[in-house]
Amino acid sequence: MEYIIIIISAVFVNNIVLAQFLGICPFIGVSNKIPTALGMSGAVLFVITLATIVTWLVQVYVLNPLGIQFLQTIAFILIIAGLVQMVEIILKKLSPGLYSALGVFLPLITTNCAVLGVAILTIQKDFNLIHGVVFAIANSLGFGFALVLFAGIREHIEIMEVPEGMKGVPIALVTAGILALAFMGFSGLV
Amino acid sequence: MAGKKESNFINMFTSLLVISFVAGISLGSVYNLTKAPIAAAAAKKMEDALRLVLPDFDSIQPIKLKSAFEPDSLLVFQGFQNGQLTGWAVKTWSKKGFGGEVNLIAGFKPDGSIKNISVLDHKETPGLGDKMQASKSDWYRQFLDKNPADFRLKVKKDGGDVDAITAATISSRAFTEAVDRAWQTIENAKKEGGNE
Amino acid sequence: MNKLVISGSPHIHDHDSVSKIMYTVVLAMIPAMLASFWFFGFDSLRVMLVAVISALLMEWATQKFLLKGPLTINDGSAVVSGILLAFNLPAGIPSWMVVAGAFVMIGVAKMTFGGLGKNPFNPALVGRVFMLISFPVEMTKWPVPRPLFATRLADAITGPTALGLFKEGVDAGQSAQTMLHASQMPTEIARFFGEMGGSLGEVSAIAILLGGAYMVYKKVIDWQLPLSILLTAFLFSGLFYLINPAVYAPPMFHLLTGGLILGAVFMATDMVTSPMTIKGKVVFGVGIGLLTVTIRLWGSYPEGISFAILIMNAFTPLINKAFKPKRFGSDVLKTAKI
Amino acid sequence: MNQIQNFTKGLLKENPILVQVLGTCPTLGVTTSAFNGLGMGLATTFVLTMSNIVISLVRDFIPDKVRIPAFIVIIASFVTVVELVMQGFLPALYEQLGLFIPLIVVNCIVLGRAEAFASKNKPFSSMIDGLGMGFGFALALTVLGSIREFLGSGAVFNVKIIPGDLMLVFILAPGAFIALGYLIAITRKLKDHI
Amino acid sequence: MTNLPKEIVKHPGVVVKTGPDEVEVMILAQSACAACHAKGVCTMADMKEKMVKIKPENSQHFSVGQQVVVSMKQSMGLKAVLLGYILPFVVMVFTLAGLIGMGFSEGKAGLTSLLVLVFYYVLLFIFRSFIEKSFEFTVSEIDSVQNPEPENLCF
Amino acid sequence: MNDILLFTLLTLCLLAIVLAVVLYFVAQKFKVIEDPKIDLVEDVLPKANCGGCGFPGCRNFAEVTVKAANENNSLGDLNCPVGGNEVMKQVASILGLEVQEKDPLIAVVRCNGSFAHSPAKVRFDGPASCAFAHQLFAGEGGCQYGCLGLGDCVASCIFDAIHMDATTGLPVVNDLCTACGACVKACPRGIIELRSKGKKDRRIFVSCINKEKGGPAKKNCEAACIGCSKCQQVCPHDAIVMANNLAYIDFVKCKLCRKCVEVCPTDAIHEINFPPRKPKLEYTETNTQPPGGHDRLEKVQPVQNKTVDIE
Amino acid sequence: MMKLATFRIGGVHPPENKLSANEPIIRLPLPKQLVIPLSQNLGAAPKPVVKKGDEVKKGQLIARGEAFISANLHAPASGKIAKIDDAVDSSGYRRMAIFLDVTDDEWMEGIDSTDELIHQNLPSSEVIRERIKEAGIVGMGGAAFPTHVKMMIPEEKKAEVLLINGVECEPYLTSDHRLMLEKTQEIILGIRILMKAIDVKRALIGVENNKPDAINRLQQFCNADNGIEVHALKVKYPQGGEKQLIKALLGREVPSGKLPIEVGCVVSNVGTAFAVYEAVQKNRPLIERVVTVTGKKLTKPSNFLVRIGTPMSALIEAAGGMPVDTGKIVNGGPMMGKALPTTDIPITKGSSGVLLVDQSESRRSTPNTCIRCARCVTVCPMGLEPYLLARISKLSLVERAEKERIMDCIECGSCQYTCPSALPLLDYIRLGKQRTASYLRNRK
Ligand SMILES: Cc1cc2nc3c(=O)[nH]c(=O)nc-3n(C[C@H](O)[C@H](O)[C@H](O)COP(=O)(O)O)c2cc1C
Ligand SMILES: Cc1cc2nc3c(=O)[nH]c(=O)nc-3n(C[C@H](O)[C@H](O)[C@H](O)COP(=O)(O)O)c2cc1C
Ligand SMILES: Cc1cc2nc3c(=O)[nH]c(=O)nc-3n(C[C@H](O)[C@H](O)[C@H](O)COP(=O)(O)O)c2cc1C
Ligand SMILES: Cc1cc2nc3c(=O)[nH]c(=O)nc-3n(C[C@H](O)[C@H](O)[C@H](O)CO)c2cc1C
Ligand code: SF4
Ligand code: SF4
Ligand code: SF4
Ligand code: SF4
Ligand code: FES
Repeated sequence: MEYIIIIISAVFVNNIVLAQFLGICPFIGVSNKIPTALGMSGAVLFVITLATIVTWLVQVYVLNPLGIQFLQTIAFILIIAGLVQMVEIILKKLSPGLYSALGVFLPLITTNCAVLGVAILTIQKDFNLIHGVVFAIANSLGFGFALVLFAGIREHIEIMEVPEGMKGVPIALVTAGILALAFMGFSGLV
Repeated sequence: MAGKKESNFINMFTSLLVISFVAGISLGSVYNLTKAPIAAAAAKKMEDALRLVLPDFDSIQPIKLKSAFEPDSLLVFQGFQNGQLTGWAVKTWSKKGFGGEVNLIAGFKPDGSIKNISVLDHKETPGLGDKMQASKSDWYRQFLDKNPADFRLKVKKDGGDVDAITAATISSRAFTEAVDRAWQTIENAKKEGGNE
Repeated sequence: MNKLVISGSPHIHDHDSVSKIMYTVVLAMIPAMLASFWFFGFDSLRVMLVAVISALLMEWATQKFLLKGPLTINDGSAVVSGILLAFNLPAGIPSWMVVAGAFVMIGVAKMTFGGLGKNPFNPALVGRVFMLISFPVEMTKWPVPRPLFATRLADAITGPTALGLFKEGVDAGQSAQTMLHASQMPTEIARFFGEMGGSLGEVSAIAILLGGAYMVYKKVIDWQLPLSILLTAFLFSGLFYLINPAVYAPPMFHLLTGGLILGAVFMATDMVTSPMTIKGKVVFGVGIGLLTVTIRLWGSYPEGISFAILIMNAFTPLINKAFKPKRFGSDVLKTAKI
Repeated sequence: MNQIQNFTKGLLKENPILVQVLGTCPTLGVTTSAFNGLGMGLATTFVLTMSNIVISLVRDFIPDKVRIPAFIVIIASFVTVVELVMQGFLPALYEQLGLFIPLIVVNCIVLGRAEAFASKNKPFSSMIDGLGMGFGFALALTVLGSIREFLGSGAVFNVKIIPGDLMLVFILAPGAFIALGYLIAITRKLKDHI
Repeated sequence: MTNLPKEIVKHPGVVVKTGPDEVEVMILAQSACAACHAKGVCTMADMKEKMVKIKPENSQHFSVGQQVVVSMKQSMGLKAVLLGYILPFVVMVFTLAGLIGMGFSEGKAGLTSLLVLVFYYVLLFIFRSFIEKSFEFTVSEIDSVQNPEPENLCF
Repeated sequence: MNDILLFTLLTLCLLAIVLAVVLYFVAQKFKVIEDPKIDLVEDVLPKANCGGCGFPGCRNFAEVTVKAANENNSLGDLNCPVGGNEVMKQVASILGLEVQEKDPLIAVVRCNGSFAHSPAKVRFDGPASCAFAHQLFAGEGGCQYGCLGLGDCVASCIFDAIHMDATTGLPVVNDLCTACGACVKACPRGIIELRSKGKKDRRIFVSCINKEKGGPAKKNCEAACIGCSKCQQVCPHDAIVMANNLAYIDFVKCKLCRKCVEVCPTDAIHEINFPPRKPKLEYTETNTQPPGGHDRLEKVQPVQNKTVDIE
Repeated sequence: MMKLATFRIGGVHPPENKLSANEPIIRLPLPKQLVIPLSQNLGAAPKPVVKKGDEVKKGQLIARGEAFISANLHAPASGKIAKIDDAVDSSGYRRMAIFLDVTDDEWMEGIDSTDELIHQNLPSSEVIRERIKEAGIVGMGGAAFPTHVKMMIPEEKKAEVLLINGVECEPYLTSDHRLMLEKTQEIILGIRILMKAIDVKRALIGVENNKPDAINRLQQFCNADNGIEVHALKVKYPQGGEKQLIKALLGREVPSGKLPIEVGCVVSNVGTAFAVYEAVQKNRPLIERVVTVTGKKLTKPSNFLVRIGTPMSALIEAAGGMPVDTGKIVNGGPMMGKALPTTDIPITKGSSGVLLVDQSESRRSTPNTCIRCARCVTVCPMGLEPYLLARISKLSLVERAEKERIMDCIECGSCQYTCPSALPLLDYIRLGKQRTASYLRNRK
């Protein structure tokens, strides 16, 4: 039940993008293709979860015992940067074909804000590891959900030709705003 | 650029090492410098809250009291002036808020009447539920100096004496419940104390 | 001799037009307008007028000064949006708030995207939800209905809506049965005819259904969409009622309160923001039904249809992609009769 | 490019938020009031300027490949400094800005300026650039904060201008998106006219 | 989305190297990013331009610097995401959950799940030739069918 | 030194080392170092991202030029039409190369079937798209080669260099034109040609591409080239070729002597930006400025002061 | 009456306006000069075999279709070839045409000029195909596809049934209707010939229920022996489209991008059947056809038997002259016909009607924006999404257009007819189809 609450909360009520303002850049910048959005969500799911596990371990087994919690920001960001890079190298080394397919299929996948944000929130909320992982997954799902919905609306908007002045980022933001407005309906679900 | 270092292993290794070394030293020092103010700020926040809700005191004694409603316990600060108990400050909560948990600290005089209440944190809607904060409205004033023994801690809709914030009955209800929890806890403790 | 016209085929047209469609909707809303006038008096007229006029004004102004495109305020869509916004407001709402809501409705939700036909979200609902969240106090003060000519108290007094009352009560620990028969609770009949607290247009189920039937007759809307919403809401809320009647309200109660019918008939059917195919519409409707009941039963808001429609509007492009019309040639019945 | 231009470009022409649309998360997250916006803006300016200076100083000693991690270490250090100082001396603001203070480290503007400017220019220019961009960022945040605070609660910098609340939505998430969307659209128009 | 698997994903790129039977193409980041001022840095750890090696039938046709379009089946992209991200994710999370469920300490479980992740990649390495076979790309010259359209009143 | 400082140092250095190792491998694997010249080149490009150079954007063009310079030591045919010689010179100097000057080009509309010359015989009712009209019918004036006047070329131009003239119904190019070629591609009738800008911006061209015989051509349009070859005969530089009842002036050979202009019986040959010749030509208001003036409008054809038939 | 068959998806009901339904077919007098465009058929234009100054006899070959998909042309009357030159076609473009100065109306030898019905001696299928080819017959249903090519069933396919298209779903047009009434037996014979040519035992004639007289008349000659059946169909446009007709009559759907033969059918128009009869049994080439001249303001809406090459103006004159407020002249019906820039355009093998639209009706209403009312989607008989196709055509997104199956559009115009926003949907879709087609060609 706790897990379900964490998930509903992160996907609908406190959606990472629409209510917590994390990972907005990829949200508004990235493609309008739905399969791509799905692919990105998958990648983000992995990266965020991996990052959360590693940073949680570092926080609990290194920073806390040593009393250097204040290094959280710097340590986390370095770890995340390293991890993402490492996954990349590993994939490239293991299977160039797979790596190339990802390159063709996905635009940039690192969503710094969201990865670091979730890692830090996991610590701030005092989650244990498993809760932290669920939290990370839930947030990635929330990200994916918003991304896929948005990809659909974006495609619609692109075909409908919005006024010149609103093209691009402004219209994306206004749409996100209305979407956030609609998502307020979920408040209180948990 | 002429002076640019080549990207070989040693160069990369050493330059990063040097940078982190310098960064480490500086950060450690800054941390050492700010440690005291940070601790002070945290302490001040607590003390400020206590000063607000407790009658004058010169020393504080934190105790844990069994909550009146749940098996958990609440953190209670006893204020003493010259060794004399001047009041209790109870860190209390309610989960019935509109947006989630409401945490507040409620101060009681020795006779059980409310001295003051300070909201620690809440997730209520700005402009509505957040009127429970002293900084946003005077709504909380209706509790001051009331003794819950004869001032029923329930919103009027539920048959109590508390006027709800306009259009924010839910928040008011949560606030009131939290205060009630604190008060009952103190009262129970008093009774048990009396029995002891 | 005058010049011959050259154009691509076809050379004839069935002469239906956007404005005809919109004015058909306006016509269909007349019963509900009359009902609201009957129950809420001149305040209802004021709210409707302010909403329509400010909607038209905003549309005119954006087109004139910002888009610099052709003026299309005659097409009637702003009138429809305006009336529907008014239908979603309590009678006592201050006029300036109506103006703000109408400006957001047209300015933000419609013209930002280029105007009629391009908005992904239902403008009236964006306006309504915007107001609900911006002015929660005023938006949740419901004047008690007071039929014209009926001898009742002179001054408007406010009371809760049936759903609000129920939710408050149940949240406060009352049983569902007590709440349903509470003195303030309108009776089933009153609910059907509209004698209860609520937004202008939502109170009278019969008036809305009448308009709906007219629109179906005029082929402006497809009946499948409203029906799928109502049916889903009925079944889903009914399920919970069967599980625990002490906490959950009966399905009929859900149907007749909180603007469910208004939303299903007039708002979800907005063609601009709903899916194109019948299958898509049914999926859309089912989604709205489920979300509405979910929000009502477990969310903070007593009423959920506005949010549900807006959320499903966001799904519309996806639904349109997933539920394409049946392509000719997709059923290859080589063995069909011969 | 003279230093004045170098400074002013960040204010409007290349404003990091309104034109380049970088760092949207903190922008939306902290601008519930003008004061918060300003606070965040100044904090970012500090990090931006300091890291620009330092990076510009050390740029020649860092091999290309470790450039980015080295920049990250430097930036993250300054962010941590800001964090610590704020926590110690401005605890109220620190609480308001919350998560977004550590997130300065991933703010595209900071790294972006480091990469695009500081790593190629002299320390003084880099400082000016950092200040310009930082002020541009702060300006945008303050403006957005003021708009939201005014529309939401009828006040600016906590000074009540209109009694009572106006449109609460602007303090909440939807209002943030919508207000920023229009602000960017307006800036584009303005930019064309100047 | 019935015809989803058949869809083709395309990505513009520039040939950077040609070999006897393969070409190396630099994939440019997608539109939004490509236009961005700070694209070089916004994702500090991710490379904005990726090199992909492709073995087309006619590698001689391509010259360095040529603009090409790399295309592949959309399903391949999804498959790549599956193999590259989703499966390792599942492996990692299940190990973690399983171990914690079995009563291991969080630290141990966490570390083990990371190790299992490594193991997964080793496995991937073992089967790489098999995997490799399922990814096929085509490289084609850029086609310029898009021509701009006039604005007008309707629509 | 206290513990905290020690731990801080240790942690950070450890992380840094790990990162250095990781990145070392990256450096090994991703051997492409972005040439810093790319940025420099990109900086001098106009950043119009118009595609005139044949590449999707300026950045791509920069990459390609740098690559070409590194590999072939020459820029070959690479050219940024928008920036013109100016920019290409800068690019070349960044790359340490020379470019030979190319004649700057400009778009030229080779049709003079204005409302007056080729009055509408029928009325088109449909989307304002030349591409569509072209597939539907010959054109309102009846000339199946002439301008349809619906402005596909105008819409295709991102430089605001081509506009419809309301009085003639024909597009007019102004000197914002960068010769990116978008309009050439956009016109379904192939009316627009990129021609040398000419000395002092002066150019002479046949403003007609009608391949019909004189009779029918003239029936549809007073200003059509009727294929009489007078111009070819009078041309001292052999610059004019006749094909399919149509004269074409080769701008490489043409020396701008203006002889052909005078002999053309239908005024189909246009001269632009020449000083006014005595009475033969009338100039409209916009054309009265001396050549080289700042008027953005091209000095167009002599427009007859007839009443214009616009519905 | 039992429920009438029709196609399932989409369709519209424009007002029928069959003004000339009761007008018998009248032979139009010969004009002085005939202008015979070379390109009258789908596919390659035939090559002229006569030259300026040649004397020709009515029915003599004047141009030979050499390409695989091409059709012969014959002199519609006797006379002298005035010139071979450009002539304005229905789009206003100039195309090659043979100009024939008419002197006489005498058939060439070897042609049966009587009206006698010839039942017997149906030749072998090879001979039939050869005669059809010689006679230059093309589909009279509008597409003008050379009929002999259609009769050549690919090896791996098998025709099971012949469908005869007597639907005439276009409003106003009545030429097929009149032909079915007046040349019933000839048509039935033509059908039998066609059946023999493609070796099928069964033929179905589909006629919309708004022509009960034609249905009755045809029924008289249909029986189990000849295997021909008449089916009355519910009135719905575009039932005459071959894919829709097959669906209506057989319940089969021709897959996207495939020909009717894929589902074992061959579809031919009643006029084609008539022409086939004349060619095979009487050796007459295709030199004339029935053309409906109609219009609400026209004094005498009529059905004329017209020689190929006769200018439209002659038909209009014969029907009472052009009404003063004519705003548009349409070659064909109002749904699929082509608007003409002048009336000096010759009748070709594919012209089925001339429609004069008055001014008030000829102007389109001003387009509004698409309100996504989905009417176009509902009425599209091919199950497409016209609003989307039009948008992506406008944006030139050819790949997307292909994916959305723009090439399936049969250009029936139902979408544009019904769009409440009066959007030029089909105009854009046509443009998109053209671009997509050229993209597909390039890709191959
Ligand atoms: C956007 C929005 C925010 C709200 N926030 C609160 C809140 O923070 N606290 C609260 O008690 N009620 C809040 N409400 C109102 C409740 O939904 C409900 O209407 C109210 O509590 C009704 O009770 P009352 O009018 O009897 O007080 C909010 C309503 C809206 C629309
Ligand atoms: C290249 C080509 C080959 C064709 N081959 C055949 C054929 O083998 N059998 C057939 O029945 N029709 C054939 N057709 C004719 C079409 O099916 C169709 O009848 C013709 O295009 C006219 O149809 P419409 O009048 O419905 O547009 C062919 C058409 C084309 C373009
Ligand atoms: C929308 C549409 C409507 C058509 N209507 C008719 C019609 O009413 N009568 C007809 O004979 N052919 C009609 N056709 C042409 C048929 O599709 C088909 O080409 C014809 O029946 C084949 O016979 P033919 O080759 O003998 O002409 C129509 C085609 C289309 C695309
Ligand atoms: C059946 C029907 C329902 C409509 N419902 C709404 C509605 O709920 N809200 C609204 O703003 N406009 C509504 N409109 C009007 C119009 O479609 C709307 O303004 C567009 O969404 C604006 O682009 C409706 C129109 C029709 C025909
Ligand atoms: S020049 Fe070509 S593209 Fe331009 S308006 Fe004329 S026909 Fe259209
Ligand atoms: S003189 Fe004029 S009409 Fe004659 S060929 Fe030359 S351009 Fe054409
Ligand atoms: S019928 Fe017209 S308005 Fe309706 S969806 Fe189709 S294109 Fe749009
Ligand atoms: S014209 Fe094409 S898209 Fe339109 S209804 Fe007919 S088949 Fe469908
Ligand atoms: S600021 Fe870019 S993702 Fe958050």
